[in-house]
Amino acid sequence: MGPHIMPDALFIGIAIMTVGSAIVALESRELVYGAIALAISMLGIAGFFLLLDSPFVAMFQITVYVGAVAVLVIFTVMLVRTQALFSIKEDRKRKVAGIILLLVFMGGIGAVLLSSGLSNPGFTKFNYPAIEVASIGKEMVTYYGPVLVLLGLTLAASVVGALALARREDIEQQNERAD
Amino acid sequence: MPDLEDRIKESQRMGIQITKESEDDRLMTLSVGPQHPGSGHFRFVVKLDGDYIVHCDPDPGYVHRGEEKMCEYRNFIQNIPHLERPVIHDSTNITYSYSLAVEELTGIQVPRRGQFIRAIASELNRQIYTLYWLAIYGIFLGHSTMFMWPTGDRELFIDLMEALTGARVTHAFNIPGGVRNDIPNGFKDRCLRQISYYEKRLKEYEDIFYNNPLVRQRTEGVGILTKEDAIGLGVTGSVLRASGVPYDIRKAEPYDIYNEIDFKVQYMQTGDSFARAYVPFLDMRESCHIVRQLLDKMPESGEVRAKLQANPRGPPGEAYRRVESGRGALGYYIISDGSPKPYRVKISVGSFRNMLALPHLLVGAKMGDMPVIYWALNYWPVEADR
Amino acid sequence: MVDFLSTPLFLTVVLGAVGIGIPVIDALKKERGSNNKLYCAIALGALILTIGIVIFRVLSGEVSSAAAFGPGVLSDDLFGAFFAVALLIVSIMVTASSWNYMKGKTNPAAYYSLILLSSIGMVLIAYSTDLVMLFVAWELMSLPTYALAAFSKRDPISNEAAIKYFMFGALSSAILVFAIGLSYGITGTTNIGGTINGLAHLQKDLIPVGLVSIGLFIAGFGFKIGLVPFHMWLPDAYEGAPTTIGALLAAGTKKAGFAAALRVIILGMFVLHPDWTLTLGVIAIFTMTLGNLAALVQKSVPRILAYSSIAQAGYILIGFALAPYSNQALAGSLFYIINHAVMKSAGFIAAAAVATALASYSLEKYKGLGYRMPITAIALSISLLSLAGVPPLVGFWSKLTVFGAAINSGSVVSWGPYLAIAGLLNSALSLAYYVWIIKKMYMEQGPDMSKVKEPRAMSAVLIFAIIFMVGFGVWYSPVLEFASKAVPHFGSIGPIISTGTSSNHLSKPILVATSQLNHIRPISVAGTNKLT
Amino acid sequence: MNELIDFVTIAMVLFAIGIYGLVVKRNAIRMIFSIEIIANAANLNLIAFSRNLHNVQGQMFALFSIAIAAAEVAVGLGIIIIAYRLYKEIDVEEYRSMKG
Amino acid sequence: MPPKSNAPKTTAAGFIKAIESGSKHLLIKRFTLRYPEQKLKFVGDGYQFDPKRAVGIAGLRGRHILNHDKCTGCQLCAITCEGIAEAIGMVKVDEQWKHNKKGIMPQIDYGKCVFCGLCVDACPFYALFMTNDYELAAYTKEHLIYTPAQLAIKPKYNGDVEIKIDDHGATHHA
Amino acid sequence: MATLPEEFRFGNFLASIIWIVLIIVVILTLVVLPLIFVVLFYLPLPPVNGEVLTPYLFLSMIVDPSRTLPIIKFYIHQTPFRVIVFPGFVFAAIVAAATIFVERKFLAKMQLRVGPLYAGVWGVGEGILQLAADGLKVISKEIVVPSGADRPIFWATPVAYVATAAAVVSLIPTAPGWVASNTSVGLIAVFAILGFFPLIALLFSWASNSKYPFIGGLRALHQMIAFEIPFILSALSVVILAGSLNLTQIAQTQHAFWFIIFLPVSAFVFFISSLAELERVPFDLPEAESEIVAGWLTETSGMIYGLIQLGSYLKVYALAALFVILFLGGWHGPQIFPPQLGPTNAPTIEKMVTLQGFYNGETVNAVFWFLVKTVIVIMLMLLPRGISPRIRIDILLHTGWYKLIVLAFVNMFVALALIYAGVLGPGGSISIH
Repeated sequence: MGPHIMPDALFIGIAIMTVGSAIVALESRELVYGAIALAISMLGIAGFFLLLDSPFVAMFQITVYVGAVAVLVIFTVMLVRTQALFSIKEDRKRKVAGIILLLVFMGGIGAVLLSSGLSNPGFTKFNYPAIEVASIGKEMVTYYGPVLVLLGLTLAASVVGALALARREDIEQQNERAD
Repeated sequence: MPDLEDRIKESQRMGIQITKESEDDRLMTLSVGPQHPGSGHFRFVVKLDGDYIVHCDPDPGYVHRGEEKMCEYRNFIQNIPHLERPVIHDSTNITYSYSLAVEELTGIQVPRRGQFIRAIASELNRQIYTLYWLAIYGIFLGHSTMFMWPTGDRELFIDLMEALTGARVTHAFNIPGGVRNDIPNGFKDRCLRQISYYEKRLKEYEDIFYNNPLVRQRTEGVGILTKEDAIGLGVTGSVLRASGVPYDIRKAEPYDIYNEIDFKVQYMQTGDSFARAYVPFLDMRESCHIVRQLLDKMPESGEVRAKLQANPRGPPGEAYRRVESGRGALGYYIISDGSPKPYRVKISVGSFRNMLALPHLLVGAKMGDMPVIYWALNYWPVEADR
Repeated sequence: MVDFLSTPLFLTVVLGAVGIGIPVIDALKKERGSNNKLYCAIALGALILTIGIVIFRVLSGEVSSAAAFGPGVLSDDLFGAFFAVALLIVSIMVTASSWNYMKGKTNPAAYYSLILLSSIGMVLIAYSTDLVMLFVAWELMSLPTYALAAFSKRDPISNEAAIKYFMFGALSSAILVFAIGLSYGITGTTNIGGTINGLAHLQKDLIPVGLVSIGLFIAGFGFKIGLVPFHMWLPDAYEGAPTTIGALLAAGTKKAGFAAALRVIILGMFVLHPDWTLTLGVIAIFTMTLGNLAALVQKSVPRILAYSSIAQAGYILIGFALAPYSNQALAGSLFYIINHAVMKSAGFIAAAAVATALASYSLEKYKGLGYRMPITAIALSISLLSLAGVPPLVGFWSKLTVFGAAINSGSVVSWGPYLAIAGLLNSALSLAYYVWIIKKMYMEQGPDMSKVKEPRAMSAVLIFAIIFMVGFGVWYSPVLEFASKAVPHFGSIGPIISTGTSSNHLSKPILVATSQLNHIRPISVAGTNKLT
Repeated sequence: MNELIDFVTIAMVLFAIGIYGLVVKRNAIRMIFSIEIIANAANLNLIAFSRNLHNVQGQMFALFSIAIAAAEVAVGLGIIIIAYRLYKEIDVEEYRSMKG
Repeated sequence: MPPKSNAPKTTAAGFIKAIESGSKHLLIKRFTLRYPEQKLKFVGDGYQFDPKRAVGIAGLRGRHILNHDKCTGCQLCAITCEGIAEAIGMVKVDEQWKHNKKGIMPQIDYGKCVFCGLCVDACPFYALFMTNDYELAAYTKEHLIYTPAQLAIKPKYNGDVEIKIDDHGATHHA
Repeated sequence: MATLPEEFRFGNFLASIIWIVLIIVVILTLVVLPLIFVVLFYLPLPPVNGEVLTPYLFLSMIVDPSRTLPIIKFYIHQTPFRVIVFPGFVFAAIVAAATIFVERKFLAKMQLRVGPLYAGVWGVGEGILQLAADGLKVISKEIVVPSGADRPIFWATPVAYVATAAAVVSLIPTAPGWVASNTSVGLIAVFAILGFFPLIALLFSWASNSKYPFIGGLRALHQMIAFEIPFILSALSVVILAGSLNLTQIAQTQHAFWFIIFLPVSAFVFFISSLAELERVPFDLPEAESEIVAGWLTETSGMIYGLIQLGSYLKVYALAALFVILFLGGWHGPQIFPPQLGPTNAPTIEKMVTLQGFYNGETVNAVFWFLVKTVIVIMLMLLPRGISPRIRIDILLHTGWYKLIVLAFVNMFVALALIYAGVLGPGGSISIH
């Protein structure tokens, strides 16, 4: 009984956590709670990754999303300190339109996916052994070597860009004067 | 690019409100003290822009006790115990200049041995004060050993002063006409032994604190007070000497026995926080040297205190005398109307004068430098308030 | 594995090293903010070096003949080289014109570094043969431009533009990941050749998923290219961003989007069902019509140029829609792309020159510009006329190639000529607003008719653009030849497709395609037969 | 055991939620939340397929996509902070200095 | 151009020296006085004053001791204290002394006393001295008021620990 | 002095005691026993002497020592025990408590003080019970929540802090096979979990609704993020050498050579970065009392403070242990414990007394060496507190972003060179695998 129930129960639990907190992230009244909910949702995704036997990606997800993205978001939310955070200005019409769009998307793409061969039980082949961590590392430096270089450049670009945006000239000048 | 003002005007014409970031939105007002571990009984309001201090407003007055007014209701001798209260760590020096002023008013001559004992007590008390100051400076920099070591070594000097004066902190030792009592037996040996031990300790202080690269990193180049600014702001004591002005009252207008003593005025050139922290240390070293000389040159026996009448009084007149205290020039201006009680007493203290440099130095500094700059100013809040 | 001395990697290393080096130099320098010229010169040098290498390698015949779909993440092929040349020209023009534009502005180091890094991304998109590479290059192209769009920090309009641009850009890349996820799930690989192969051999019950994936691909790329209905952010972003960056966006990132789209969508759609490229044709018609109509009512020049670039995207898309049926059309599109890159950059840089000198984008300020800033006005006029398709400028030849191919394709696909007709009608429509601007510059008198000193570097760039537009208008054959050689001919994926088995609905167009591919020869366009 | 389609469905639901948020919300930070949710849905898809295919490419793609999402958020939040400094508002509806 | 510093230069080796200087003390005896178990030995028996020579005799200024057979009830100590702490009040004592006709003697409130010792200076009859006893804690304020009878009792203070300074540092020794 | 209430009757007293006993018995039978049964039903049960252990058998076996032994042995090897007791929380908490005591005494000695003195048995251990006294005090203190604080976050974050620290601890192996969670990506998991701390500090500081905590929280954030990168990079060079992310495996590869021999710079960078991650002197800026009162802990009181301190000392243990595993050869050391105790065929009671069922010489040896090394590393971590001042935030960030990252790369290249030159790694001339 144990091993058969457990993954399903875990799956449902994580699914509820992920989807629920994604909704909370968008709908919560306070933005900080929204940011926390987003982090929890990301943790849920990491949980899915663990269920799918990809611990490396799961840990990377946690490192990046909780360690960097959530921190950045919360940091921004805290810098943006005003009542602007607490006033939710929402167009009713747009909300209705959004919900309709949501349903259309879910219904449309969902119908396509569910009716397609993906839902065929024969399509699922989870009983293979999981991919080893070492093979990820090997691929990373061989086949994906150029991509890794490019990724490095991308991160450098984001650092340069974010620094250029975040730097405040007035402080800079004052600093120079003080020196 | 078309300039911003144009675009903003254009936007406003279209009915859109664009607010530029105002000063108040950006600045964070921090009230440092009087409930702050780094401030003492003193408050200064700083405004922060990011990590930089853009405004500083010192706000003393939390421990004002009206010392100057109290003096007018007590006679010259009775004033001694309460006049110590502003700086109990430096109580010998704060009563020293008072005694000098009263002696000038009443025309009392202090016996030679008395003058030596006074100077010894004064120098030992300078050590006590500076060690206390150094301990706080250490803990301000987050160096807990530098808090404990000076506090412990200060204990030795307190023991020494207690043997000499009978009290550990508030000595009430200098009185008009000399000192209260002669030195006890064996004091000289004990004092010399301790001084030589202490000089070894100073070497260790230098190793662990002053020559520690991290301390240098934090203090060097921080809060620079130029020579001109230092003179213009009227700072005194170690702060003045750190900015390259070799001015010491003991040398500039020697009182009592100091013109017979051979010592150098210690000063630094850079005027940064490190210099301000290092000058008191050099002073401590020089002070050891002075104590040795004093013990050497002191007459073997003799009076230590001039005989006074019960209520000493002088002719109407006024006197101003000052000494070099731990924080710089400490002067008393006393007007007498001929009665046993002073007509008016005005105290001029180093702390208050040094505090005036605080806003000057803090503006433009980083928040992390705040304690470094503040305490290097050799400021004692209670003395500034009196 | 890719040879480490191949063009794309070499280019990455050179531009990347300089792009990271400039901020490092800036960080090491004592005084900041006044090194605009130095950084500009370094960046220009790097760009010219790389474009030289690319052209040298093409001329020496070291690159494979056309778009290759090899097993690695990058392929050193002519298709990539073509886009590299086109996009690097844009980068050079933008960088050179920034010599004046960035004068006295803060953070020049970051500015040039971001342009260089973005150029790497743009170029590598065209070279990539793996979706992972494509995605990362896509992001390397986009991320710096988000920051660049917001570069004038005190300018609310720039910020608004940047926010809109960022939101849609980030959305497009998120959608792209989703699309790639689906296609990977059904084909089992992220290699583009493998993906196309997999799509060709898809199980019947997975075809809807493949369609969803392709649809998401169109949405993802469409946001960047500015196709209707994914265009709503585009005019704001192009207008609000600093004008030189507007040129980079309109002429650079957009073209890179086409390169990506070409690699993925066309082929993917084509192998799923050949007639579905009609969707692209419909989108093309909507895009050009809407772009032209909207441009008619605008008052600021960058905005007109932005809407015009939407319309031009429509023309280019005609060739893409017809790609499976006519190599000529695709070659025309590529030809159009390189020309449009130069024309649009020239237009934006001319606007930037006006903005630098007169501090306005408003059309009212353009009155009498022909007298006040002669070089700028001439360059702007020529680029506008070229965009409209007036002979003998480059715009004319590109339109001619595309529309001619569309009409020619009538024998293979019935709806081909209609696209050409729509394009012609739209060109006529667009002439209205192009000529209107020219009329303002030359015919009307403004309140102030004093001569204005023209920014020197920008003038130089504009003169280069004039030479390009006129020169290659007269002597267009080498560019057209290059373009037609660079067309990703279906032969390279031919074996993959031809090994395909029973899916009978694929057979006919493959035959058409391969039959055309077998004899790649210079495309003869209406009366001109110089290319032999 | 779970089926592949379960994971794909969850990813699809998250995708739809993200689209909904992007359409309805006008708070710039919440829009970034929506984009992140979409990106995560895509990553979930990739990993699920990767597990199904026993193929490392999906995991690699997910790794790259995660890393890039972080970089994207950094730049995006930088832009939002600048806009906030100018407008004192993080509602994109209020950013209306341009018409159109 | 900022003036050059005349402080000794320091390098990264300074850090190693600091570590050495700190860890050296792990081997040195600590000199904390464990107070209730150990008590310091003071110089002399407490502060005394010789009115004839008009000079004090060094000693700790602890709590007072009052010689009943010398106190004349002259109130000089109380008058002195008036301007300082107002800790001394003159109270009637039961016994009669021939040198103390009024039968009043000082009573000291140690809640107020600042231990300046000026009352001792003021006493011309060798009646009031100070002792080494400083452990005066009490539970109530009333307990801090010492009557003349209490002041007459010689306190027992048995501090025998002395600071010893040698090459290994300062330590406390019995 | 205890006083009795005025109408005290002995009968009432007895009756109340009987009532209490009755209630306890009722609760035991109605709630606790069923609960035990439910738990036992779900937990996998060990076969004892050939028969499957049912709950009834289990209860009957408790009285028979010869049968109890295998049951205890069985449960020691279960995950809950490992998470809660041995390599997990309780063990780490004991080490952390010992750390606090040692830190106090050690620092006091350096500063010529005595340190904790009275709480403890005189002559046996000066102040050894000080921590217990402090714990009692902290528990009994009132928890003050500032007005305007965000209560849910304010209450949740300290708990999350301890939970996160315990999660790090659960990944640390103390001996071969003795780890609560033996995952193949252990090292990355450690970094992933460490990434929670800045978030928690930031949230707590924000929830306090006070300026000083907020500044402290921002400082904590900056500092931890700045040092996370050199931290990870310096550990990566170990991964390059060991070829594995599994912590047990990393430790096992060092049976011949400790990695600190090849990677001294990495070890240095790792050590400095872990000091910064731990917010210890000289990187205690987030709690710099002279500048920002107590940093992000300003508004903590009572048990909230206690929890955060517990969490941070758990972190000290975890990072010191990580240092030992990565660089100091883990649990490898000379065998000083006998492999077996007593004769093997001793009677059951004697077996129990001599711990024969549990005793495993190699494990004991491993744990011993591991502890010794960890304690030494902890001591080194405590040392700067005595000799170094706090450094300033800009110097700190500069150190983190520029110097340490470069240093970390230096040794990474050394490691790569060693691998490529064939000195180390699989098939290298020095076999470390």
